[in-house]
Amino acid sequence: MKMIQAIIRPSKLEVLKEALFKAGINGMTISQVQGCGNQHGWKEYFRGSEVILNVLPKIKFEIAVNDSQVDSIVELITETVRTGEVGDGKIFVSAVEDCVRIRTGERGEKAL
Amino acid sequence: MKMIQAIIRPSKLEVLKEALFKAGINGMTISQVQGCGNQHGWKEYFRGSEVILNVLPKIKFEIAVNDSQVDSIVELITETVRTGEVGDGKIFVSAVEDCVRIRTGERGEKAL
Amino acid sequence: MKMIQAIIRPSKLEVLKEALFKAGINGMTISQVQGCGNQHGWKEYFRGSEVILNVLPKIKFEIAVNDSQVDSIVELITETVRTGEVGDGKIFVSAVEDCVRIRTGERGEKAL
Amino acid sequence: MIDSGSTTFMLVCTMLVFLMTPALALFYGGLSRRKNTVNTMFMSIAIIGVVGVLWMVAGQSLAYGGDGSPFIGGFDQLFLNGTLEEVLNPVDGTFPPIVNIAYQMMFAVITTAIITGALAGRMKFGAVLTFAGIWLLLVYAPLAHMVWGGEGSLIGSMIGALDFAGGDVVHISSGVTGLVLCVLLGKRRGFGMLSYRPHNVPSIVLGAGLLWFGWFGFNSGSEFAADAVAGLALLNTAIAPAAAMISWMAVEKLMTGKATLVGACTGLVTGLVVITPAAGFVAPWAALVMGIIVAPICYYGISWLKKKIGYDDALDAFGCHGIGGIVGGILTGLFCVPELSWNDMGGLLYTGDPSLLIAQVEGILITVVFVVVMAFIIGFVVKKIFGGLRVEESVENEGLDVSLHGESAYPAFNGLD
Amino acid sequence: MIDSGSTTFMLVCTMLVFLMTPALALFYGGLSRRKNTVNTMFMSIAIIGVVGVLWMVAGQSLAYGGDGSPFIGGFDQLFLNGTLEEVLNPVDGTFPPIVNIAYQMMFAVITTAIITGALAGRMKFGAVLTFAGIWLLLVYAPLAHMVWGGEGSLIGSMIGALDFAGGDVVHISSGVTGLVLCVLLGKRRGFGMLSYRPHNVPSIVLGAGLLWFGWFGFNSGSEFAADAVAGLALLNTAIAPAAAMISWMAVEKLMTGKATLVGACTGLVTGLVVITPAAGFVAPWAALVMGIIVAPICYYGISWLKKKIGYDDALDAFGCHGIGGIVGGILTGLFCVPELSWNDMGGLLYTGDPSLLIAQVEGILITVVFVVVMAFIIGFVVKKIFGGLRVEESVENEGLDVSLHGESAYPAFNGLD
Amino acid sequence: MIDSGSTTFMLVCTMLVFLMTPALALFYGGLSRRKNTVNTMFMSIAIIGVVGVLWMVAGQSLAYGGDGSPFIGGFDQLFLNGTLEEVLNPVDGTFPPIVNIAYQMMFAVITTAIITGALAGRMKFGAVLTFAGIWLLLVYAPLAHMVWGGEGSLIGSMIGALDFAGGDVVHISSGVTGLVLCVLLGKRRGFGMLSYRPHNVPSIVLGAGLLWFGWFGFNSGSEFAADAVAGLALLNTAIAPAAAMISWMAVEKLMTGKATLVGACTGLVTGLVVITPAAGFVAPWAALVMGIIVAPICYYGISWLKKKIGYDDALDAFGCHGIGGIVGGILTGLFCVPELSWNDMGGLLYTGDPSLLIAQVEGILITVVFVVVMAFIIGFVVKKIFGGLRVEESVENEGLDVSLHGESAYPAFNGLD
Ligand SMILES: Nc1ncnc2c1ncn2[C@@H]1O[C@H](COP(=O)(O)OP(=O)(O)O)[C@@H](O)[C@H]1O
Ligand SMILES: Nc1ncnc2c1ncn2[C@@H]1O[C@H](COP(=O)(O)OP(=O)(O)O)[C@@H](O)[C@H]1O
Ligand SMILES: Nc1ncnc2c1ncn2[C@@H]1O[C@H](COP(=O)(O)OP(=O)(O)O)[C@@H](O)[C@H]1O
Repeated sequence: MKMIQAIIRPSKLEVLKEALFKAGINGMTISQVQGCGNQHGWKEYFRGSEVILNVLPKIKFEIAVNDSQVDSIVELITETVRTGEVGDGKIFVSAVEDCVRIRTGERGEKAL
Repeated sequence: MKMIQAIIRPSKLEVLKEALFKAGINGMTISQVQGCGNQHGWKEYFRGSEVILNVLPKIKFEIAVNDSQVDSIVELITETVRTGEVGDGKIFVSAVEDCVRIRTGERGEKAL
Repeated sequence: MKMIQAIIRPSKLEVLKEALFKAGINGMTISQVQGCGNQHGWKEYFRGSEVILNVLPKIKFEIAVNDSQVDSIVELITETVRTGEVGDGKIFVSAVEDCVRIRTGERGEKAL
Repeated sequence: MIDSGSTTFMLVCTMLVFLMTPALALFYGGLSRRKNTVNTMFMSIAIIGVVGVLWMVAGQSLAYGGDGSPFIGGFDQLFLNGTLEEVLNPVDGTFPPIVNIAYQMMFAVITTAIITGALAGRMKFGAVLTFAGIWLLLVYAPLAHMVWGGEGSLIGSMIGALDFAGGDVVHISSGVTGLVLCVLLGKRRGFGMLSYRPHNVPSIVLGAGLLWFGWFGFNSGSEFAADAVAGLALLNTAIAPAAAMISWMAVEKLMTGKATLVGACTGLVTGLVVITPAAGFVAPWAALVMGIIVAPICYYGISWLKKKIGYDDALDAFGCHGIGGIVGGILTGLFCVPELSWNDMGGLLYTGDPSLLIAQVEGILITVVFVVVMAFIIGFVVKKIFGGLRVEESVENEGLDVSLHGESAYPAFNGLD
Repeated sequence: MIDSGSTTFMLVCTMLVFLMTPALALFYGGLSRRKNTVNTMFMSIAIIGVVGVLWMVAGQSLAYGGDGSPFIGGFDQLFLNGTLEEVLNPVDGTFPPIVNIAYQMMFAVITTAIITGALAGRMKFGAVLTFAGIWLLLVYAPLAHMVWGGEGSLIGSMIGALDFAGGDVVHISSGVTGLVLCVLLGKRRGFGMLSYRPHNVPSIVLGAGLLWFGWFGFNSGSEFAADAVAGLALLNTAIAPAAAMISWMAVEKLMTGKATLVGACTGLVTGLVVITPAAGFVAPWAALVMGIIVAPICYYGISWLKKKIGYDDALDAFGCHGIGGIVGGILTGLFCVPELSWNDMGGLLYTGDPSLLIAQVEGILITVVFVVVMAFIIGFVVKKIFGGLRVEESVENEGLDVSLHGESAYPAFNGLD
Repeated sequence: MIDSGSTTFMLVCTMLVFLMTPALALFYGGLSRRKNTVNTMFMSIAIIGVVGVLWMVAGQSLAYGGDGSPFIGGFDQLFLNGTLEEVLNPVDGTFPPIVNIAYQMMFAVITTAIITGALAGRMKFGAVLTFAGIWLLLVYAPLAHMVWGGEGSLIGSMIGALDFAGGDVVHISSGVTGLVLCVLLGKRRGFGMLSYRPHNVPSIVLGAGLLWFGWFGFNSGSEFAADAVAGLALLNTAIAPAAAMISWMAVEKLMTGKATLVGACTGLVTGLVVITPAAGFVAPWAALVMGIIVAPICYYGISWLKKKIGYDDALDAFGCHGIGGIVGGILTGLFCVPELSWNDMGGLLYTGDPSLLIAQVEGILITVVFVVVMAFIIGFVVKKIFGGLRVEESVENEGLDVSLHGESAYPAFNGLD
């Protein structure tokens, strides 16, 4: 099993969720985070004074999937949320050793 | 070392925390996340119109433990937060390669 | 690639961010979490009654880096945020198998 | 001599009506999505500025100046010309006329601000303010004249329709304008699919509470004297919303199984709207009945009609104010106590004579037609000026706060939306 | 003729007392846990609806109708029968009686709403509203009659106890009722173990600020005329809370090392409560003393007594209003300036004669006994009707907002609780 | 006999001015960083307590007691000595003098609270309150006497400077004191580097809305009678802030490309400040002009001068109140309608005679010099007492809320800051 962690733009939250549902993924965990990256922040003004914001709101999706699904899901995410502008985000993939469905106690891939 | 990640119902936060303290675990990191799973969301009404909520508030516990503790902790969590209803949550276990206690600089298992 | 996860004091957020920028790291993801550890919480008073808070606000940094950078970054973090008091926090290091830059589709280390 | 008691009353009522617009900003702000909170509140707040200034420049003159046209005032009081003289050489009367200028200004501000509830989340900010300014001068001011222009005015005098505190002038005009703009704007992207819900319920409660508080000044101040009728208007403005709140909660309980706090607040607002044209004309028991009646009608309008017809009245400016105002105007024709009427017509229920009811319906129809036509025209003109009324898709997705204003409502809080 | 100045005063004071209930919703809402915010606020807001309607239907009649029973009014003013006639045929007096109906309605609303502070986080919503409705008619209305029913009323006339703006009628009655319901309900699950803290301090500050603002109308309006005594009541309503706030902060600093903002707000509320029965009877210096005294007593009641006895008065309705009201009533017997008294008894300190003090204590005792007995009976009846007063354990765990109302207060914000 | 109409007016205006301080707490609280919200609000709230009590103890006497010194009142009214007698033996007049005591108390409270905007995020809490108490007695009370002490007072009578509702007494005094404390305190750590932004925009909007609402009582109440001039003051207090808001938005649009809601709120506050000394003296068109002028000047002061000179006026107490008050005082010398003047001097524009303008400038200069000197001295003394005005570095980093008060403003919400 792998954990796919995608950091995306907040405005892409709804579309990505829908796209994942359509692809048959209905387990995921979402949270709001702040990110820095190549997108170096923006300027706002507070009473005429410049304020540099170098952390921007981002959304993190965590999706645990079978090894076989990783590539297709990564591709799906990439295509769904890409705008081509700096700040589109990153996907990280890492290994998960075990998974438990609390309700039933099932373990491993069938618990996903 | 392993990282145990448990996604549970918000109403189980306090009990799980107490249970872990009792089991001698006093290092953990908690955050609020939004989850989708088999529990397909609920309906709310806003001025008479149905609103489908397909992400629900959940609590994420992250607990780094020694390899030997994994099974007992997973079991403890499962038992403490299970209600048997859809939406009880998931536990993910993955490997941690190193751990540092910032205060002392200690590394590895003794830093837990 | 490794993912460095550092749980630190909220008051160290700005300094650590600056320090990482200076060290040439400009990709990171930050979130607020609640932590329990050796620092056993503090007391507040609500209308004269003691309230024990055993989870405290902490900041989590997630920084994906090349294997070669791990030690220097861990050291940098440790030095920047250490106060020597209980509650300084923890760093966890784990493996990342793949990384994708969504904007370009690049994968692996060059996507960091 | 003036009456210092009534002068104080009108001074205080002016302040109370002022407060309704910041209250509306909180009400609408809480109802909006988090990413559009600043924009939603800003529309109301900026309208205090725009309308405040324009009312002084020309609005007051167009509404209450001139010499008795049925349709509109005149140009003799531009820049409040003559007002200072009146202050320096006080004449007799219940209270000094300058107080009424301020009072009328606050009415103009809140009326214009109500419209913005229909626009949340998608309209260009410059276009909103430009529309608001033109609308004030070309719709609100003439309509105020037609209804409250005294001797010779079209709706108030020739037709003889009654409007105690602004059913036609305030609620129908703003609600219907909101509807027209909804149609011109189109729906928010994702309307019906996405889960739009209010983002801050306490802000809604606070807004509704302050609105109600200010509305006491709005309705009882419309008696323009501190007397028993002002007391009646106040009492009715307590009873109708209380009844409408309970009525709305009962409907919700019946339809969805659960009474909600947002519903209760919506219900009380419909009760405030329905009693506005009637506040000083009806008995307390009629206020109770009006409150009970209005809530299910607005509920139906908001939950069913809106979906059916398919306009996106984001925060229900039309659903609450348009519909509620129409219901209130009609019921005034039924329940008006003849002795309290401003003319020789009384409510059908008391007199058995439908003249007032007919006048009320005529007044409403003229208002609706006038407002629809004018709002469409002004909407088109503003659309031309700004090359479209609507923001870019990306702006709408990202949220208007950050895109249009470079501000977030709560930058230090995490969350989704 | 009526006096338009005092009419205006009473109209405005009515609006101000109205505002206290939304203010209380914000105050209690901020003090509650996040997951119970909607429910906590909803109790106060819905009570505006329920009590508003019932006051018009029967409350006013039961409190102030009839012909002079010591205990209760009559049935002659049901549905405000006769009010319209009074509006149409004004009689002489300081202000039109209809204004007083509205003013008394607002008193009934806020009093009933105060009770809910004791119930936060565990009571069935229907049971709350049912209890509130019955309580209004069977406890509040009779008690208002006993104290303020004029000639022949039990507490106000026969015993001669003084209650300027509602120590007995408002604060002791609601606070004690809250205590009774606490006992009937039992503690919140996890009480004492979990870390209950307010979830939104600015909301508490806002609520306290608006409460204080409204309280000026509550206390000075109880003079029923715009005169020097109204001014005195206003000034005392500024001084006592200011002193109580400082006093509370000093106690906190002493006991825990840190003055808190929630503490300061709690302190000022106890100051408002203590001065309520005394506002127009005592000199400013006495207001200062009363404020200084009340804070430590309530602090002790809340922090020590509550734990000791073990009831779960969630937001301290009894701790602030019950205890503060009793202290205020007793101190009125000490500090009442004889010339300002409503009867021929003055404060012990001025007259050396303990009659007033004794009357005050008697008034309080009767109030407490009456309220305790009635609240238990009504509580039992409501419990029977609803099959228990309390929500299921799972509802309490998940939070009442989502479970009972299908709403979250801040759905777009992350956090724990 | 007193005039019950004007008595009501002053009673209500007193309540309105009271409300300004909780409003300011919300305004400043929203502008602060999240981790300092409790402390920022607490400074304003606690000042209601401290100043409320001290005003009663000595402030009123020092400001308005005594027998006609140019500089300060006397000691004859300590503890409001004599007030109760006035209540018991009413004399003729527009309204009972006790009402004015309460009104003046509210002025003293809000003035002192304004100062705290300059201190956000770094000053010891005890030092703030101690400074506030001493400042009230040694700066505010004498200054109020010099300007409003009547016959023989230095600024108001001898120099003949006009200050309708408190340009010198309220805004310049508090703004300049804020500036002095900024200099004594030094900058917040990380000032200029960190991204300070407001953490809660709706709270700012609410605060600004309630401030404006209260300010109507502040400015029109300063006529001390319910008459046409009170109406003029009210209208001007609507027009100037409306104009200043639009003006500020225009400047922002020009300079940064985007109008912000925080900017609009700041702009309207500068409009309120500028019209304060002039409210009952100038024509509505002049209010419009004053509003348009003040916003860019304050904008410049806040965005450029502050950076240039390098003081850290955290929430711009000096930038808004100090600068705006000076501009307002000077423009009064230009625009004052001679017939409305309190003395025989009128505005330069009407009379061609610069005497009033010169008197205004003199009044401002004396105020500034007096305040600067006194504020430095008191600041030094308080620094000595507390061993430094400033909190430890670690306290500042962690946030003053948790460190000084053991409270977080929103403990159940996640976020950064
Ligand atoms: N090395 C990293 N470690 C952790 N998170 C990262 C890293 N690099 C980027 N991110 C996250 O991804 C987000 C988008 O990255 P960014 O570099 O702006 O995107 P892009 O490469 O498309 O321009 C950042 O805001 C941050 O949250
Ligand atoms: N594949 C997944 N990847 C990440 N998180 C998941 C996944 N599946 C479930 N979750 C998380 O677990 C929570 C509970 O899952 P759910 O399927 O509703 O529980 P159950 O299986 O007990 O019915 C979800 O809300 C989500 O946050
Ligand atoms: N075993 C663990 N698993 C997950 N997070 C942990 C663990 N131990 C500590 N933490 C996190 O690190 C933070 C600091 O830990 P703490 O023990 O207080 O620091 P220190 O060891 O420096 O005294 C905690 O608040 C918690 O968020």
